[in-house]
This record gives sequence, C-alpha cells and structure tokens, in this order.
Amino acid sequence: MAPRALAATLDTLPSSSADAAGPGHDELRDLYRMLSNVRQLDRDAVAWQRQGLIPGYAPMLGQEAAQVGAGAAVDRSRDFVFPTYREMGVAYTFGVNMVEYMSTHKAIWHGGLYDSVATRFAPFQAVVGGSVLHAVGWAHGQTLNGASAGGLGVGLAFLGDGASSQGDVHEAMNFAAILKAPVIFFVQNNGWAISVPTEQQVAGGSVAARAAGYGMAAVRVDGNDVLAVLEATRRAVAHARAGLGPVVVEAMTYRRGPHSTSDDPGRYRTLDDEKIDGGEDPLSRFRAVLLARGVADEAFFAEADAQAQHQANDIRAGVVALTSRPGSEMFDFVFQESTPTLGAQARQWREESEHV
Amino acid sequence: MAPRALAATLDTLPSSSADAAGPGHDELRDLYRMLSNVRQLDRDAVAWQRQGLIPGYAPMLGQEAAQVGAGAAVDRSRDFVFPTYREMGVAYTFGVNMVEYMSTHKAIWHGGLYDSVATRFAPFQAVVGGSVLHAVGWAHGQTLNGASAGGLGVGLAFLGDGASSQGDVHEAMNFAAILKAPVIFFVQNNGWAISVPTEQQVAGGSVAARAAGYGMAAVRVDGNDVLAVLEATRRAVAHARAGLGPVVVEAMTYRRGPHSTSDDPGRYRTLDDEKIDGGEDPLSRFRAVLLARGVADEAFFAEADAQAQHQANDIRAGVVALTSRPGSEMFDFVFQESTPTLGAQARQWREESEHV
Amino acid sequence: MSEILELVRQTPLLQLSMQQAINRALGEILEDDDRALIFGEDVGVLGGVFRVTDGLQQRFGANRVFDTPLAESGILGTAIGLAMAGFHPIPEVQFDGFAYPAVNQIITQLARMNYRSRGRLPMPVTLRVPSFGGIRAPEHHGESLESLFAHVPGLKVVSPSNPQQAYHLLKKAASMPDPVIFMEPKARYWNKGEVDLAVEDTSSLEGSVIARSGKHATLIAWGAMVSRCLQVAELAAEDGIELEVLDLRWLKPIDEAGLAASVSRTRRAIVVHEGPHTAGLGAEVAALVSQSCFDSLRAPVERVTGFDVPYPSGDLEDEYIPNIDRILFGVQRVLEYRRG
Amino acid sequence: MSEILELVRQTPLLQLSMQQAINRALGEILEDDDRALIFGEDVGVLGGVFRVTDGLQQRFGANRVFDTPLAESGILGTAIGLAMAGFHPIPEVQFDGFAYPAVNQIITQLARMNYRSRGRLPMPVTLRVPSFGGIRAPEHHGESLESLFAHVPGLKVVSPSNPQQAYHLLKKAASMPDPVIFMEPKARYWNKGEVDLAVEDTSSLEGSVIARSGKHATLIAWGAMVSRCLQVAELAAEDGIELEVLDLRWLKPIDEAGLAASVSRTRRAIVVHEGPHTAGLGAEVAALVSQSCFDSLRAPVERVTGFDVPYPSGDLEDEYIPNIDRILFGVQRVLEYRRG
Ligand SMILES: Cc1ncc(C[n+]2csc(CCOP(=O)(O)OP(=O)(O)O)c2C)c(N)n1
Ligand SMILES: Cc1ncc(C[n+]2csc(CCOP(=O)(O)OP(=O)(O)O)c2C)c(N)n1
Ligand SMILES: [Mg+2]
Ligand SMILES: [Mg+2]
Repeated sequence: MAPRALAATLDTLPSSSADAAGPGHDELRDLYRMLSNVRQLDRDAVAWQRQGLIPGYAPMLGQEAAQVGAGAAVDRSRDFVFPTYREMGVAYTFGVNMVEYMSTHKAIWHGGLYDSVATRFAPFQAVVGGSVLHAVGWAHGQTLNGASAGGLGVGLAFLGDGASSQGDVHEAMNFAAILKAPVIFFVQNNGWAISVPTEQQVAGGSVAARAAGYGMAAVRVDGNDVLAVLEATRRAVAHARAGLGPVVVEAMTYRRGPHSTSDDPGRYRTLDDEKIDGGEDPLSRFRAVLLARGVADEAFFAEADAQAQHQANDIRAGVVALTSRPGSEMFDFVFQESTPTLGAQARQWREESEHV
Repeated sequence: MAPRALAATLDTLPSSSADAAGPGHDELRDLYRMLSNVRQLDRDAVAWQRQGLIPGYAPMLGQEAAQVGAGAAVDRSRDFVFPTYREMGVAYTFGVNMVEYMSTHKAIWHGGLYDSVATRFAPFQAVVGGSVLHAVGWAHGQTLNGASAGGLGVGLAFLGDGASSQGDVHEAMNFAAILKAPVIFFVQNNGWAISVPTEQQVAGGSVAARAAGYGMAAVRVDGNDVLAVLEATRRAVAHARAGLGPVVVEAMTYRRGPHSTSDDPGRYRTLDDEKIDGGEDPLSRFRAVLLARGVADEAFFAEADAQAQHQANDIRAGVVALTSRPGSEMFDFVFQESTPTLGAQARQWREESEHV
Repeated sequence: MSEILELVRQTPLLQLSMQQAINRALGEILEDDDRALIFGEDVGVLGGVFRVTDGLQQRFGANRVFDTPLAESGILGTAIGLAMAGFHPIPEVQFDGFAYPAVNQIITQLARMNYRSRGRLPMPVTLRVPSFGGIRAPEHHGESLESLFAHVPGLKVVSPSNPQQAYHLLKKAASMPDPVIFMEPKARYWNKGEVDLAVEDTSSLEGSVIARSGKHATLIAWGAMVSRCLQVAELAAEDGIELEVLDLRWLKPIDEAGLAASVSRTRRAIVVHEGPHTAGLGAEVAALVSQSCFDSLRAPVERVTGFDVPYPSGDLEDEYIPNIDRILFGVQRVLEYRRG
Repeated sequence: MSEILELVRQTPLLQLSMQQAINRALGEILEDDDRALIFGEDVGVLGGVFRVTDGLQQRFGANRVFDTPLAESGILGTAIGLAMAGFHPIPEVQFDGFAYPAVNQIITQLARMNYRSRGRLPMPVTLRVPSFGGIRAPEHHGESLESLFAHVPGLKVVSPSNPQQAYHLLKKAASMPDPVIFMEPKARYWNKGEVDLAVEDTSSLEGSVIARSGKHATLIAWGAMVSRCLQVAELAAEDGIELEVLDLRWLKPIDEAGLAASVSRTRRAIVVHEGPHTAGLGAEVAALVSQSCFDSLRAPVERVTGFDVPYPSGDLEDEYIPNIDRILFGVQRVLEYRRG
C-alpha cells in the first residue's frame, strides 16, 4: 500500500478555545491513561472470546488514538455520539459503562444495555453507515432548538472507509451541507473493510476529499497521533458549534487486528503487509512524545498500565456476572404502547416457554 | 439565482476523433433539424395532454440542446442510453420510434413500447436515479467483453440535479470509478427538481465538482449550446471508450416548462425568474450561430420548422391510433418462464374480466 | 390566526375532501405540538404534489415545514435523528413506490430504535405515504406497501378510507409515541365527505369499523377499496344480498376481535385489496379469519386482490385493481360454496 | 483442472456440508456458463465470510469473481446492468439484514425489467442471501425476508434445507432466465449430508417435497426449520403420532397442489417459520391451505412462527425461533381441536 497521504486543511477551520496552548500535562497524562485502558480492554475482550465468555468481538487494536482523540474532543454535556460496532474506545472515553457496553458482545442485547440518553451515546449499530443520517437529523434538531451561549450541540457520526461507499453516507453529507447541520463525519480510514482494502473501496482514495464536492470543510489527519486527532476534531467541533456547518474528519489509521474474532486476515494480507502498512503503534508513539516532553516517565506508564489491567479485570468480572435478559423483554420494548396482537403473543410465549 | 458557472475541465479529456475540425455544415444543419423536431414534438405533446389525448407528459422545453447534443455524441451501433422520464429529445436523436416512445405517456405501457435492445435505449424510467447503476453495470460488461478495434461500448446515464441527491448515484459513481467502467454520467442540471431549486438540492452547487472526490474526470458545459454539449460529450465518450474510465458531464440548462403537465410552476417561481434564469433560448442561439457561420439561412429554418410540424403531425396520428394493450399482457411479461400460480391468476382474470 | 382556528374548530360539521381534511389535521398538529415538523420533497413552497401540505410553510415557517433534497432514505434517516433529538417528525414520501429507497432506514432503524435502546429512544414519527393506485399515473405511483410494512416488527400502519377518518386518524397517529405509517389512498384525495371536527372518544379510533351492516357475508377492505366495496354492497342489495363492509383501518395491529365478530355473524368473508395476491395482507386477514371463525365459516375466505404482476400502466389499471365485477364474482363464490 | 472436475462429477455420492455443496455448485456454474459472474462484498480473495465462494476467484480470475465496494444497492444495480449486457450475475449480499439497502433496486428494477421491456431485457440474476437466524450473531444477521420477497411480482424465491437440495436448486436457479432469490439457511451451512451430483430430472426440482410421511398432521416448513420439524416428527412418533413434514422449498411460486395433496390427506396443518408472525409467509400458506382443504381440514391451520418483535440478540434466539416445545404445542392444538 502506498504511504497514506494527509491532506490537512486545518487552517481553514477555526481553532478551538482549548487548543491555543494545547493540552496541559494533566490532560496529556489522562490521554495516555485512556489509551492504555482502551488497549488493555480491547486485548482482553479478544481473550474473553477465546475463553468462551463472549461469542464475538470486533477489535479496535491500532485505532486507539483515533477513538480516544475523537471521544475526548466532544462535550459529554451537550454533544451526541453515533457509533458503529467498533467504537469501544470512544465509548470508554465518553464515559459509557463498559460492562453495559460489552453486553452486546455477550449477545445479551443488540444495542447494548447502556442508557443512550443519559450517556449521549447512541445504541451499538450493526448496519454499516446506518446511523450517519441520524447524526445529521439530530444535529439539525440542535439548529432548530437554537444555540445556547456556548454554541450548538454537535453530533459526531462515526463511519469507516467501507461505510463511505454506502448511499446513505452521501445522502447524509448532502443533507448536512444543505442544512448546515452541526455534525462531524468522523471517518476512521483503517485501510480495510473486512478483506477489501481502501484502494478497492474508496475511489479517489480519500473520504475527506469528497467534502469539497459538497462545499463542506474537511481535514485529513494522522489517525495514529492522538494529539493530532484531538486537535483536528476539536477544531471541527468548534466550527460546527459556531454554526458554520458540517466537517469531515478523516483519521488515517490501521486495523491491526482481524475484522472480528471470526475473521482470518491471513487470507487477504500478510504479516509483512501489516507491519509496513500499520506503521508505528499509536501507544508507543504517544509514550515517546510524553517522555520527550517530560510529561511522564516509565514509572507513570507502568502504573497506568497496571491500572488498566486492574480496570479490565473489574470489567471482566462485571461481564461474567451479566445474565441473560428475561425473554419477556422481547415484547416489552417493541413499542412504547404495546398492541393487543403483541400482548397475545407475549402471553402465548409465557405459557409455552415459561409454562406460566 | 446566481449566474450558473461553467467549470470546464475539457482540456484534461482527450479530443474525440470527430471534433478536430468540429462538425461540418451538413452535420450542423442536421443538428438544427433535430432541435427543431424535438422542440415541435415537445410542444405538441403538451397540447395533446390539454386535448385529452394523453393523460400526462414531462416537457423538456429548454433542454433541447443538452439532449440533442448528448444523443448525437454516442454511437447507436455500440453504445447504450439509460434515460429518465424526460429524455424525449435523446430518444428522438437516438432514432427511437416516437410513437412507441410516446406510448408510455398515453398510459399504455410503463417502459414504452419501443424495443430497448434494438434501439439500445433502455426503458423509460420513473424512479429518480433508478437506472444510473444499470449504466455502470452495463458498461462494466463492455470491459469484461473486451474492447473491439474501435474501443469500448459506452453507457450513457442520464440524471437530473435532483437525482444527484440519491444514494444510488453516489454508489454508481464510486463503483464506476473503482471499476474504471466506460460510462458517462450525463447530468442535466436544469435548475429544478419539481419545486426545489438546485441551490437547495446540490450542496456545493455542482454535480461535476463531485467527480474529483472519486478521482473521476468531469466537465461542466453550457447545456444550452448544442455544439458545446456535443463536443464535451464526444470527448467524454472518447475518454471512456479508450478505457480511461468514467466521466461526469454536467450540462447547465434550464427547465423552461412545468415539471410535468400537472405541475404549476407559478407556485414556486415567477415569470421574471424564468426569464432571467432561463437565459437565451437554445434554439435561437443555434440559429444565430448557423446564420453567422453562413451555414443556413431563414429559408432553411422555415423549411426545417415546417418539416418538424409535419413530422409531429405524423407522430400524433400514430399516437391517436395506439390502442390499449390486451390485459393478458399483464401476465405475459412478468417472467420469461411463467409459473403455475400466475397461470391460474391469468385464467381467472380471463374468465372474470373477458368472460372467456 | 389561532383565534380563527379556534372558531373553525368549533364548527362541528364540514364538507371536506380527504386532501383538505389531512391538510387541516396537519395544521392543527403543528399548532398544538411545537415539536412537530413536516418535511419531504416539495412539501414546502409547493405544498406537496397533491397540495396536502398547502399553506403550511407559509403559516409555520420554513423551520417547521421544509423541503429536503431528493432522497427518501435521507428523509427517513433525518427523521430518526430528529426524533432522537426530541422532535415529532411527520415526513412525507411523495409516492408509495418511492418509499422503497427508504425501506432500509424504516426497517433496520425507525422500527427498531425503541427496541434497540430499551425504550430510551422512542420514535414518534408519522410517515405519510400517498398510496395505492387508480390515478392513471406513471410507474411506481400506484403501489400498495401495506403487506411489507405490516410484517415489520415495531411499526404501526393505518389507512383512512374517508375524510372524517383521515382527519382523526392522522391526529391520533401523530399523538402516538411509536412510528406509524399513514397510508393515504390518493385516489380518494378529492372526494368530499362530512368531517366532524369534534374530538371523539379516542378509543373509537382504534380498530376497525363496520362501514355497512349486512348478514350474508363480510367484505373486508381498507383505503380506496372501502368505497368500492360499499358500491358492491349497494348493488348486491338490489338482489337481496346483504353484505357487511368492514373497514379495517389499522393494518397493524389488525383488529382480530372485530374481524371475528363480524365474520362469525355473517359466516362468509371476502377480503379485497389492491396489492399483489401472494403474501399480500389479504393472506394475513384470511389466515386470521380462517382460524378464529373455523367453526362458523360456511365457505373458504375469498381473496379478491391485485394480481402477482407489476402494477400496470393506466390503461390496464382497471383490469388490475379489483373491480366491481371481480368482487361480485368473489361474493358469488362464497355464497354458492357447498361442501364437497 | 476441468478433467479433475469431470472425474469429480462422476463420483455419484459425496458427503458435503451445505457450504461445500453451494461452493461446488458455484464452481460448476462458472465452469459451464462463461457469462456467469460472482460478485459482492468479500467474495473474492476472502472467499466470503462463510467461505461459500472459497477458491473461486483463484480458479476463475478476478474478472469472473470480484469484490465490490460496500454498497448493496450498488451490487444489485450493477447486476441489473450486467444482465442487460448479457451476463448471468450471481451476486451475494453478505447477510439477510443487509439486503434491505438493495430493496429498491430489487423491487423497482430487478423484478420489473423483463416486464417493463416487454420481455426484451430478461434478468437471469441469482441473488444469494445467507438467511435466517440461529447463529448468535450481531443484529441484522438473523432475519427472514421471504415474505417481503414473495410478495414482489417478478421474483422467484427458493430456499434449500439440506446440501443435496442446495447443490441442485442453486444450479437450477442459475439456469433460469428470471431473477431468483436464493435464501441459504446459514445455520445449516456446516451440517453435512449426502449429495448425489448426478443431474436429476429437473422437474424434481420444482415444487415442494415430502421430507417425511405421516398421516396425523402436516408440518410445513422451509430452510432451517425443516430439520427442526423432522426432529419434532421423530419425537411425536415416540407417542404414536405420525407427522408428515412438507419441505416447501419454493417460496414463490408456492406449490399449491403439493400443499393441498398433503393436507387433504392428513387433514391438519401446522406451518412453521422463523420470520415474524404478522404477514409472514405462514399467512399465505395458511390462507392457501384453508381454502384448498376447506372441506377436509379438521382444525384451523396453526402457525408457529417468530413473534412480531425485532430479531433478538443471541441469548434470546431460542425464545424467538420456533423451538421443539412450541412446535409440539402447535401440533397438540391441531390434534386436540374439537368443533365448538
Ligand atoms: C449495510 C451493511 N452491509 C454489510 C455489512 C457487513 N459488514 C460488517 S462490517 C463490514 C466492513 C465495514 O468496513 P468499514 O466501514 O471500513 O469499517 P471497519 O470494519 O473497518 O471498522 C461489512 C461489510 C453490514 N454490517 N452492513
Ligand atoms: C425515487 C424517487 N423519488 C421521488 C420521485 C418523484 N419525482 C419525480 S421527478 C422528481 C424531480 C426530479 O428532479 P431532477 O432529478 O432534477 O430531474 P428533472 O425533473 O429536473 O428532469 C421527483 C421528486 C421519483 N420519481 N423517484
Ligand atoms: Mg475500515
Ligand atoms: Mg432538475
């Protein structure tokens, strides 16, 4: 694969209030902690699948910087995240309860057990490109509500390079640009859609490059550099928050693991490919930055990593303790107001399956 | 409406073999005859609707240059046209039997009675954006067949500014660019999608401008200048024929009439708007060119226009003579190989409706 | 403005076409519920290709009533997001046949968001779909999607048959916290009828209604087929045959009790619809009635429906949509049936 | 290569999983028909997420077997264009729930092109859809779209229940000049069975088959539910109840004569499917049987189906998909039914 170009147009985006001086030392250390926590949890989740604790999982190994950077750039009190099925790192950064999040991978509830409204994190989404339009509609709702003192609430839609091929994503970008909706299309271009490389997927080679055709702002950023992602996303959010319209942020990263725990990447790429295309690991890179800036030392990393292991163990215990939901919930959540037909079906189910 | 810019990138397209010297005098006169025939037939079809001969019609008044120019640029022996519901002028230029074409407007057969295979003109298409992907698939088929001496057969997909909003059009452009399919996306940007102006429809303002995002060639052309359209389309076709991939041609034109005979444009635009935005009539413009170049004189125009009236009258007679198709055809064309269920339904229909 | 509205509301009985009745209901919904939004293709300045939203943008502004780009999936997806933001979207797709591009958003998102989010993200979206055939229009302007919609868990589906129902059922639908597909029989848009604006007992808006009583057989229909069945009943009455006409109205959930009550009385049933026969909603109705009235039925339930063919061009419409003759043949078959 | 193939073809009986049987059929189709093309998401190098197309790109090259961008409408729309250019596309959508984005192209284009063009543009397209539930997968990986597809005029729909059928029905579908939706019961991909490669009398591939004979009631099923019904029949036999199991196979057109023949003998019927109850294909089957066997039926036709709820997460799958208990309750109801 050719080196993945970064056509940044950051200059055209306003700087966010926070980034004048850049993140302070505490924030930098926090970012490392989050990266480490997410890395550990992701690794462990793969192990849980091998152990039979969960039937499947979609690892985000290699995408930690993109996800933590993006998640840290939005405001939990007024923005709203629209994830796909691979945004564990964003969920973590956004404060979603990780046991409730992992419940979907334990096959307990499709959307996850977390409260989407309280966390401002939309349900787990299995349809590729499925929630991108929702982010546009939600964001347009913020425009209709009118800006508060601090500006508009911003919708953060996640999508992959593969998702960019879906018609819905085009409709979303066009609607957003026409409505000037405060929405960020955050693309994790991780090089692959299952077995299909980006070159066979994204004609022209860049999702960010499509934005110009909609008269929309865009930035392509090194998705393995957490600070670059954080800054680019903060600027994009500031742009949208100010009512200046949508932005595409394309984070160039790499899916270091398999598509999911049932995938076998050896069928479509070599370990050498992975080494070359994957580039330097986002965590090692950030460690080096922190060391160079004197923000952290090895003791800090050791402690943060130990903490991460500790936390992942706690989450594991929570996941182990998760039990199946009662079958009656199949019926309970179909509607806000159930119907006679559904009520009768629920009764019959109880009689025949629970023998009540 | 702001003056509609023409961002031509013609230079990047190869010149077609034919356009070195530009069209000769005979061809220029032929073009005028086609424009005149199409203008007359379009006007008459509106009248037929008022007279009750046909229940509805979608006029192409103002789009004659775009349609004749595009239709004249493709090769009837090896290319294939994928129209919408407003390409009467292309159909005419392409040699489709106009009585068979008009049959769809007489509510006789949805796709029209003409033979799509013999004419290389796909059935009349009512779904906005519905056939654009077919053109891509057909064109990819030409690649798979391999080029003959003269190059590849080219698919010519028609779409409007409104259609450009459909997800299918994005999928089509992306597939085409990935497959390097020999297909032309011919956009008639006529300023309106029923009551919605292009500014509220096409974010960024230009469909051609989207092509860059797919790494695809594009040209924006004055759609009211038949020679400009002809040359741009010929170049685009030459590009595709040579195996260099798809091209977007955006012809900037104006829908001078109502969306259809049941539309009332007075509800969304004034006569003044129409005057200003419509610009100079494509036919008068071409007349002036021919006069200036000494290719034709008033006598020629008078004769051509009289011929056009004559021909339109003949077509009218044909349309009058068209009778409904037998109801049995409802069943005959569902499948190539019918089914027992359908056979039984056809029998019951005959018994109950034809009392046979 | 709102005083005039109040006055108008007090007028008890009006003669309105269905198009006018829907327009009035939409105006009142926007007036009463400031989270309600109307959007779709050409619903703004133009007032819709059927003028159903006529004057609403002028009255409520372009924030409440707006035109979207030409993309049905975009319309539905945006509606879902707006509902997540606390709005009550009332989107329109311009014609039945152009709901297909939105099917993915309808099935995988609109119908499941409440479920997926465990009730945290309700979808109070009323999707208006001018539906069914009979207007000699181009392809895809005459289709019946009720069977598709009714099969989707998480959707409710309703179709009015006259202006009075259109007005009240739309207001009811828009007040519901769940997604409702509102199928407007476009062939009936211009037929006038009496509309009593008084707020009815809302329970009267649930379930089916008997449009005409009779004892020899029940004709079951919805949308534009109700008036056709009433015509058939009129004709049959001249021959002394008393047909009951049951207007189903709610296509999901189906009023199983109402169906059973009527057919167990008449002992014969004919279900009539425009959509294709196989796996049409008539199959569900026939299956329900065959089960609930197994002992009382004196003849197999007849289905008089569209054929398993693409909806044809205008000239053949009358051959496709159940016409009076075909319905009468169906009636005859159930009346003449003798056990073998 | 092709000599080896010839040898293999002569081997009369093989033990193959359904996934292997389909893979083999696809290889032979590509071998025999040079206009046949396979494409979709991940069908090339990877060989499909279920390995159904394993090795085919290597064997036939990337012109015949290719990966597309991730867009189902694009896949179907391109297939239509390729068919117009004289090819025989065999596209795949990766999972049932991801056929929804292609529904517009399927309904308004694929199913109508032959009709619209008056037979000039046939659509010999075989769309493979790994279907139905039972594999504890994420959302939208376990859905049953047969009712939607069966309602669409211009489509044919078939679902095999074992490797032998999968091999022959796919070859049959791919040889047909009309669009066929080929629904593969993914829960059965890995179950082995005997496959007789010998070309059968093709008429044996039309209509339904009796998977087990019995006289007390007929269980009607398709896809993965056939093996479950066979289990039920096995259990019931221990109690002296002889259940017939009718494997419908073709979901459009439905084998009405086959259904009537079986049920008029057994006089009782239970139709079993995974998809939601309301307007499911079971309604069509029940309506057909209730009509054709009106005189012989001794009990209402039972439907044991998925509920009208979104297909649930893995943990609740067994509560949703008809299980042995629920099917047995259905059997009991038809057997114990007494006229009131
Ligand atoms: C509409 C749809 N089609 C197909 C799939 C199956 N599928 C799941 S993930 C995936 C690849 C997605 O690639 P990308 O968007 O790049 O995201 P990534 O997996 O790389 O995070 C596919 C094809 C799906 N989930 N939804
Ligand atoms: C999928 C779909 N949605 C809606 C319509 C209804 N409709 C018919 S034409 C039209 C406007 C199309 O505008 P444009 O693509 O610019 O073409 P033009 O009519 O200007 O030629 C609309 C909304 C349709 N035919 N198909
Ligand atoms: Mg990817
Ligand atoms: Mg237009």
